[in-house]
Amino acid sequence: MHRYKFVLTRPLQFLPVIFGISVITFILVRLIPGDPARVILGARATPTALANVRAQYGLDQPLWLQYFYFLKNLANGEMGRSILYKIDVLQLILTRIEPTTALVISSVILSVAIAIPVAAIASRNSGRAPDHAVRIISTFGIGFPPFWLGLMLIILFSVQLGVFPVSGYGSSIGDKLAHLVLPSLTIALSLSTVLTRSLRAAMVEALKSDVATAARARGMPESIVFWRHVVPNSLVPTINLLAVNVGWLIGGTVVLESIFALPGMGQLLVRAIFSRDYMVVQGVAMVFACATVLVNFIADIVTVAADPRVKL
Amino acid sequence: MSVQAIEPSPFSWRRFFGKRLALAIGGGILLFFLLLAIGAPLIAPYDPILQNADVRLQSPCLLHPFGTDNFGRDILSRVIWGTRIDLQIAVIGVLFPFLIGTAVGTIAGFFGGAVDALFMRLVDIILAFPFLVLMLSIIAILGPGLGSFYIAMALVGWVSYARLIRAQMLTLKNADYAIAAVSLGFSRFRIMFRHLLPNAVAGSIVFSMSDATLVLLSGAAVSYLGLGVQPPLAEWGVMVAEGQSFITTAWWITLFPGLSIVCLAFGFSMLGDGLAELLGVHE
Amino acid sequence: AGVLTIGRREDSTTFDPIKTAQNIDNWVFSNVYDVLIRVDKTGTKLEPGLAESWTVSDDGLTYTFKIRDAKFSDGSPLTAGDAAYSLLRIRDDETSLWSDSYKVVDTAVATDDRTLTVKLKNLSVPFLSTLALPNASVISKKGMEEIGSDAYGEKPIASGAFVVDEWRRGDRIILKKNPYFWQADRVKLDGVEWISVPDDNTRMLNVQAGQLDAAIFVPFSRVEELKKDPNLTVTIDASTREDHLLINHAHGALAKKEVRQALDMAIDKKAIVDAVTFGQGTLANSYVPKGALYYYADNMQRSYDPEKAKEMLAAAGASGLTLNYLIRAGDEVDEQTAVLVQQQLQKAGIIANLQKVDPSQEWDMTVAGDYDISVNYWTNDILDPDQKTTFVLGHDSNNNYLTNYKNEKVKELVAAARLEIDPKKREQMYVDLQKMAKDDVNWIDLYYSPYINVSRKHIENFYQNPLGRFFLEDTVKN
Amino acid sequence: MSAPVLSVRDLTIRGHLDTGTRTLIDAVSLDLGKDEILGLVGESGSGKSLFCRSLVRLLPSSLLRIEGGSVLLEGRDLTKVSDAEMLAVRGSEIGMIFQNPTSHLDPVMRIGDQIAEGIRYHHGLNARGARAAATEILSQVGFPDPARQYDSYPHEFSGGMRQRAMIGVALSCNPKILIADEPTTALDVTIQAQILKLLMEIRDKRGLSIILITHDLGIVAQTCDRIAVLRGGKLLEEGPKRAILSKPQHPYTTNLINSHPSMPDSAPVEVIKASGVTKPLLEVDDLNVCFKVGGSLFKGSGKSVSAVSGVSLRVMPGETVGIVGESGSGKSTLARAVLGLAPISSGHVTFDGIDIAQQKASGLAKLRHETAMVFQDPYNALNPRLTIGSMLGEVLKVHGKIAAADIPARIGELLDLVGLEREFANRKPRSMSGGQCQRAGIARALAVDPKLIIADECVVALDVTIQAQIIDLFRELKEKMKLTLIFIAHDLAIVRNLCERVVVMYQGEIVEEGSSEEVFARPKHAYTAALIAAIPDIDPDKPLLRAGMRHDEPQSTPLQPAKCMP
Ligand SMILES: Nc1ncnc2c1ncn2[C@@H]1O[C@H](COP(=O)(O)OP(=O)(O)OP(=O)(O)O)[C@@H](O)[C@H]1O
Ligand SMILES: Nc1ncnc2c1ncn2[C@@H]1O[C@H](COP(=O)(O)OP(=O)(O)OP(=O)(O)O)[C@@H](O)[C@H]1O
Ligand SMILES: [Mg+2]
Ligand SMILES: [Mg+2]
Repeated sequence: MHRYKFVLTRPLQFLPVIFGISVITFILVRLIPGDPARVILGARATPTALANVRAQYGLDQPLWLQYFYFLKNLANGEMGRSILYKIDVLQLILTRIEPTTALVISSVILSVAIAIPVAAIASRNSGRAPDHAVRIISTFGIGFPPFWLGLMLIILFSVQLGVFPVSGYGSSIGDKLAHLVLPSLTIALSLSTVLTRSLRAAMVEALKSDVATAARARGMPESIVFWRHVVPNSLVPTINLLAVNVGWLIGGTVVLESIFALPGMGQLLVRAIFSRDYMVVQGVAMVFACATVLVNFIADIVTVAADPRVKL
Repeated sequence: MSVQAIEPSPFSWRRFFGKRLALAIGGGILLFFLLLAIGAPLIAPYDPILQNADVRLQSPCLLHPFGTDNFGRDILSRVIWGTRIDLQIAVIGVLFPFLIGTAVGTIAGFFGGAVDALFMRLVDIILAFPFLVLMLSIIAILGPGLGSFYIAMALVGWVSYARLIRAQMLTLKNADYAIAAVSLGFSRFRIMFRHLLPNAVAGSIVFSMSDATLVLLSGAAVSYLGLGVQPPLAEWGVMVAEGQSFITTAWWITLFPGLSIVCLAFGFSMLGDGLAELLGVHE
Repeated sequence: AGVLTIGRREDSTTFDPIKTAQNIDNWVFSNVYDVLIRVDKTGTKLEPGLAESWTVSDDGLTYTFKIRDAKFSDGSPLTAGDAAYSLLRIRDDETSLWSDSYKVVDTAVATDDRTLTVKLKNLSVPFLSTLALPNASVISKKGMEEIGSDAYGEKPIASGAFVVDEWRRGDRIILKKNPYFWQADRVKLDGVEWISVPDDNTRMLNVQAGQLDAAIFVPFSRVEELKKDPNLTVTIDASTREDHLLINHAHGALAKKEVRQALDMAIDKKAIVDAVTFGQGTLANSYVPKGALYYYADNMQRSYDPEKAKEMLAAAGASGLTLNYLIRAGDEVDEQTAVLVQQQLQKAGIIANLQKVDPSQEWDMTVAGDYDISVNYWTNDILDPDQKTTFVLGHDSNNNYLTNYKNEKVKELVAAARLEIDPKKREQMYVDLQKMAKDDVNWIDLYYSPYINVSRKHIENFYQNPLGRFFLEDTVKN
Repeated sequence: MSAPVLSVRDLTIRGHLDTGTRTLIDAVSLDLGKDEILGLVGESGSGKSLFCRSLVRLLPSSLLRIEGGSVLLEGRDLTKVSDAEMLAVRGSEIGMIFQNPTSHLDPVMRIGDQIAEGIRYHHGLNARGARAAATEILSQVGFPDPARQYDSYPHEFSGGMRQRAMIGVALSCNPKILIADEPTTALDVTIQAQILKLLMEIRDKRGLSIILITHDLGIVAQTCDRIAVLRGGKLLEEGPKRAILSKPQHPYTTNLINSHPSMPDSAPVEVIKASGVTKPLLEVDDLNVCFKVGGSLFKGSGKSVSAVSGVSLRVMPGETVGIVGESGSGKSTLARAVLGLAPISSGHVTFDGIDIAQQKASGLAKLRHETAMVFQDPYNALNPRLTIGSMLGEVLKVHGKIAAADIPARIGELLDLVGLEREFANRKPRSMSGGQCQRAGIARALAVDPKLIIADECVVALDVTIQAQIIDLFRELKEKMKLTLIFIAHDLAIVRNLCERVVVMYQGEIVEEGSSEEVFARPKHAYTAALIAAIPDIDPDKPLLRAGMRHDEPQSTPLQPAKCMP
């Protein structure tokens, strides 16, 4: 399988990306005015207490030295210690990875599950009422602020109808899934519109394509033409779009995590930024970066699997 | 070549607009908002920041068609004045990324090689960089407000344009007319910007329309985190975010600015669709 | 019986009491740890905690505590040695954020298993109050030495009503009843879950939908609506929270007392109480919270008079005053106050430029004196007014709560009040301080606001004392 | 003619377009006999494809509708039967082969599965049975290792093999009628010959009736039994092949026949003997061009393709040299390397005495000033956003050979020269036909006022009649302006018509070189001989494919591991 050789070589290219991100995050968070020591000490801060905290976390060291320690830690698989939570950053992050990951994955699954049939209906009725309806709804759907939409869904499904939990994450698998429905639906309502538009366009194109004509010319009924030829050929461009969007999503779940009280990394990140918990910000940024890179990597693999012509 | 009779067909609106329908709707909506923005001082019935303790949380009525907020400010007037800021957000939030991305994409795509590799690594980094960290950091460094928001958008947003343009340039630079231009002894600058760029840019223009929606929504998300425009300015995202506390008691505070975002986004999307058809761009 | 679920904004950060100074942590500590001396439900009296009783030597320097027969949550006995260890730890440990407050302790010795003797370096009347601080909770010496402070901070060995069963970071803290608690028969709940639900709306909706038993931090704007819901009880408990407008005395015309007085008159606090707190707050007339120890109810309150303010400004040569008003981003109440105050000041001819920055930067700028006015609030940690008075008026290291307020007479009085043993005289000193502060306008007192919590109807006895302590040992879930 | 298997009566198709209603097929009546190959010829846009697609009711757009006439297949009128019935007709009664196999084969489905799909659906075979049947078909259409090639994807094959696969797909359900829509236009002559041969074999073996669409009369002459000529949606004439070719009724048909390039031209190319001039204008010496393929930043050595290897060539001033060879033989690369548009791996190019490799700056400047190129694809070679006038103006301005004030006049002259109306100065390429675009491209080359023009397959995309016009134009210009011309084509017939000297390339090397007459009369190299033999002659009595047929094609993309300099 020589086409999959990039699976072995590609990870090497990740290193400079991750390194670049570590440098930028490091500099960026330290450019932010504000002092973590003061944040955790609050109004009762006294100079000795401040100095103590700064010394404990090495914040009194010169910047380059701090970065050096950061890299050194990283090489040992450590990410330092949270100033706010007083524990190891990696340990802290590990407790928060699951909800975010679950949210992203469930949203993607839901979005795709919505987008494919909807795009199918629209493209197969291209230019007719269902198509126009889908296009208009999806064009409108893009504009809703997610935090507003999320709240509306809670009011409707949880408070009025009582079918899904209002917020939180739950402990058993079933419980977690129930908790994920509304937040993923909120994301899916906007993500699926983006996917639908792209898929619809690709499908309309593919339905008119020579491939479809050729299949019809050998007497294939429309359903086979569609599901065996049009769909596989329309997926490839959408995979890329999906990857880009998932990349955005990974770092952008914070608003929904907050609305739905999901104990994920987005919330952790925002609180860490607001309290200048440098190590946590760096750690989360690294995890997000790695996740994004991983998503793109997976997208590449899927693309290669879905389209035998692609070589990477 | 082929000689065929063309019979005139009866007039129909459908045919008149034809493919331009989306363009017309989108353009119409944007024009409407633009007029609102320009005419805000004339159209808005009240001062958007004037508080009136007597009419706090007034539901929509004749005097206040969109109701009032918890300070007794007129929502309609705030929505109308908000148009100015939100249009500006959409336009500036897209314009700078567009310009930067186009320049970078053109150069990277045209020259290829080391320049390209360098830029593309940068693109990789920015794509993998958590947007929120950047956005919040920039806002924290420069203070909340539109300036920081634009800078953050520009720092991140150019990547999409650069990628689009670069991909176009990579194919276009091998197009026969590009090679023809080289063989005619045209300068690189001329080839890049006069011959290739105009042909490469259509996709980006179409994308910029959906990008405008993304920018609006990013602005709203930033407002949700409390880092939107400085009060007491009226901006839709901030209005929706602030009105959240009243969502069960005074729905009108969030509904109208929320709908305005949706409508503006709809306008941009339609315009994007229209442009795509006009410029022959496939998503 | 049953497990009480409570929604709050943020998750805790640690269970190691000396490492935090945040309410979010302290409010959970108080039901996990126990302290030597407690503050009662009304927030006005000290009452025995792990210390059954205590005596103070005549010079006021030696305190002798009789430690109750109690056990830690791991079943090991709690001794005077543990109490001494805890006190020295908060004073000496380098990770302690509170060492300054306990520097007054000279020695703390367990004379025997049940007797703790504390010697102070110098007289300090508020000392007993500081022992009620949740951060001074008694920890197990043996436990701490065995498992280390990190593990302790995750799952402490404590002696309070509940023990930490599980901590799902970012999500919830699950507490279960502590069978070894010395008042175990008082505890009716099987357990408590503190659940973080950052969004105010979602938190309220959770209670409305019956998925949480209770939620704290009810936004002012929601009180009336929630009160109407027959399934809910809205609890409004007196607090020690006081919101005030900081004034940077070091900036230009603000150094003049008359200008500050004019500013005070230009602000319509009643309007703020109405519009921002939806009538839940009450006008503040002193830096000491209403109902707290030594609060002076008859303190002067300048009436709202923008015209007079304008005149005074003109007289002080400060017409057309332009002020930089710093706001903390993300705090809805702060922002709303700012919007109101801005318009009010305008009526008195003062231009306030709002500058919104992120919370920790706001703090930084305030500390750096990079502001003219800014809204802030304070909640008391301890019963005694000395702590706040020292911070606000006492000229200690923080420039009088960053206002750069200077008044030598006030400074001396603050120091003297700390040493006055006679409660009557002491009260008079604090009344004087409140009058002087008001006259000087060290800052502008805006309003006092209560703790507002909501619970389902079947929850009883869910309340806080003014220092914020929840009495979950009394709470009943039917 | 035996009883027709398919007969079309007064078929009329109209398009209801934005611009109005157009009649695209105008009352066409045709019969297709059993075992017969019917050739349908006509220029681009004449309605050939539309006609065929209408037979199976697969019109390209819902705006086009069959609005009259009938298509009778075994007594049923296909324009009337139900959609379900039509499904059974498509594939199992009428099979279709399309012009462009690359776009008609599903790129993400295995070749074999595409054949098996129809078999399973129409014959209800199970997966195993369909696979066996499909493998059998693959071997019938000439796949050397069908069992293995069943699992390959279309892009893994060359154009010729793809067309075979396409034929396999069309045959999968054993149809009685095969419609082949320009099945060889995208292919090289040699491969074209193989495909045509295959079609005829299949016809013989299976007793098929075939409608073969083409715009090349040569193909018709070689393969068909009857000919129908279509123009502007109307059937101009129809009849047995020989009758039509020898006695065309319609002037358009006559014109078509006369402009066929395989017609020996009346005026033989006169060879201008290099009288006095001894210095060649262009000298190519042992030129190598390699392309790196694959490889990336992190793995150093990818493979190298040697596109041009060891080519030496001299072109005298005023000479016209033709370069021929199949696709991928390195013709374009050579042209580009000569013009400094492709990097040279080794060797020398000397233009008018200046070695370009050595004096890069001045050499290139001189090249750009004195040479010009005309491209294959007339549309893609013109910037779609510039009008012809501004395009020409820009060239004139940049070259600065004439004063700015004279530019408009010069533009007019150039348009006159290539036979375009002056009003074309204000047109954009999109509003022009292929032939007009190609003229504009030539005008652009002339604007440089070059000594040397390299025309790279500049007539391939055009209709025969227009091809002939362009060739005439070149001939005229060459004489008028004393141009040196390098004319690249894979069509030998055109080169023979225009050039005095011809160079034959095969896999990056020159395999034969000499005067046109000489090479065509007595090809020395086997490859040249095969090329010549593969040209379909318009004379039906000069049969196609005298040379031996190979089933396997020459490997057209030589992937040689780093044979060239790094
Ligand atoms: N989808 C369509 N919509 C509108 N008009 C069309 C469409 N397809 C074809 N036509 C028109 O129908 C006419 C005949 O087209 P057709 O494709 O049959 O030509 P052709 O003879 O096959 O040409 P070529 O040799 O280029 O393949 C042309 O004038 C073309 O413009
Ligand atoms: N940029 C390139 N990178 C890699 N390989 C190339 C490149 N350009 C051409 N080649 C290869 O060089 C060989 C010669 O190509 P060239 O285009 O010169 O052939 P040609 O004779 O002009 O063919 P055609 O008749 O199809 O135009 C081919 O195998 C081609 O794949
Ligand atoms: Mg055709
Ligand atoms: Mg070529």
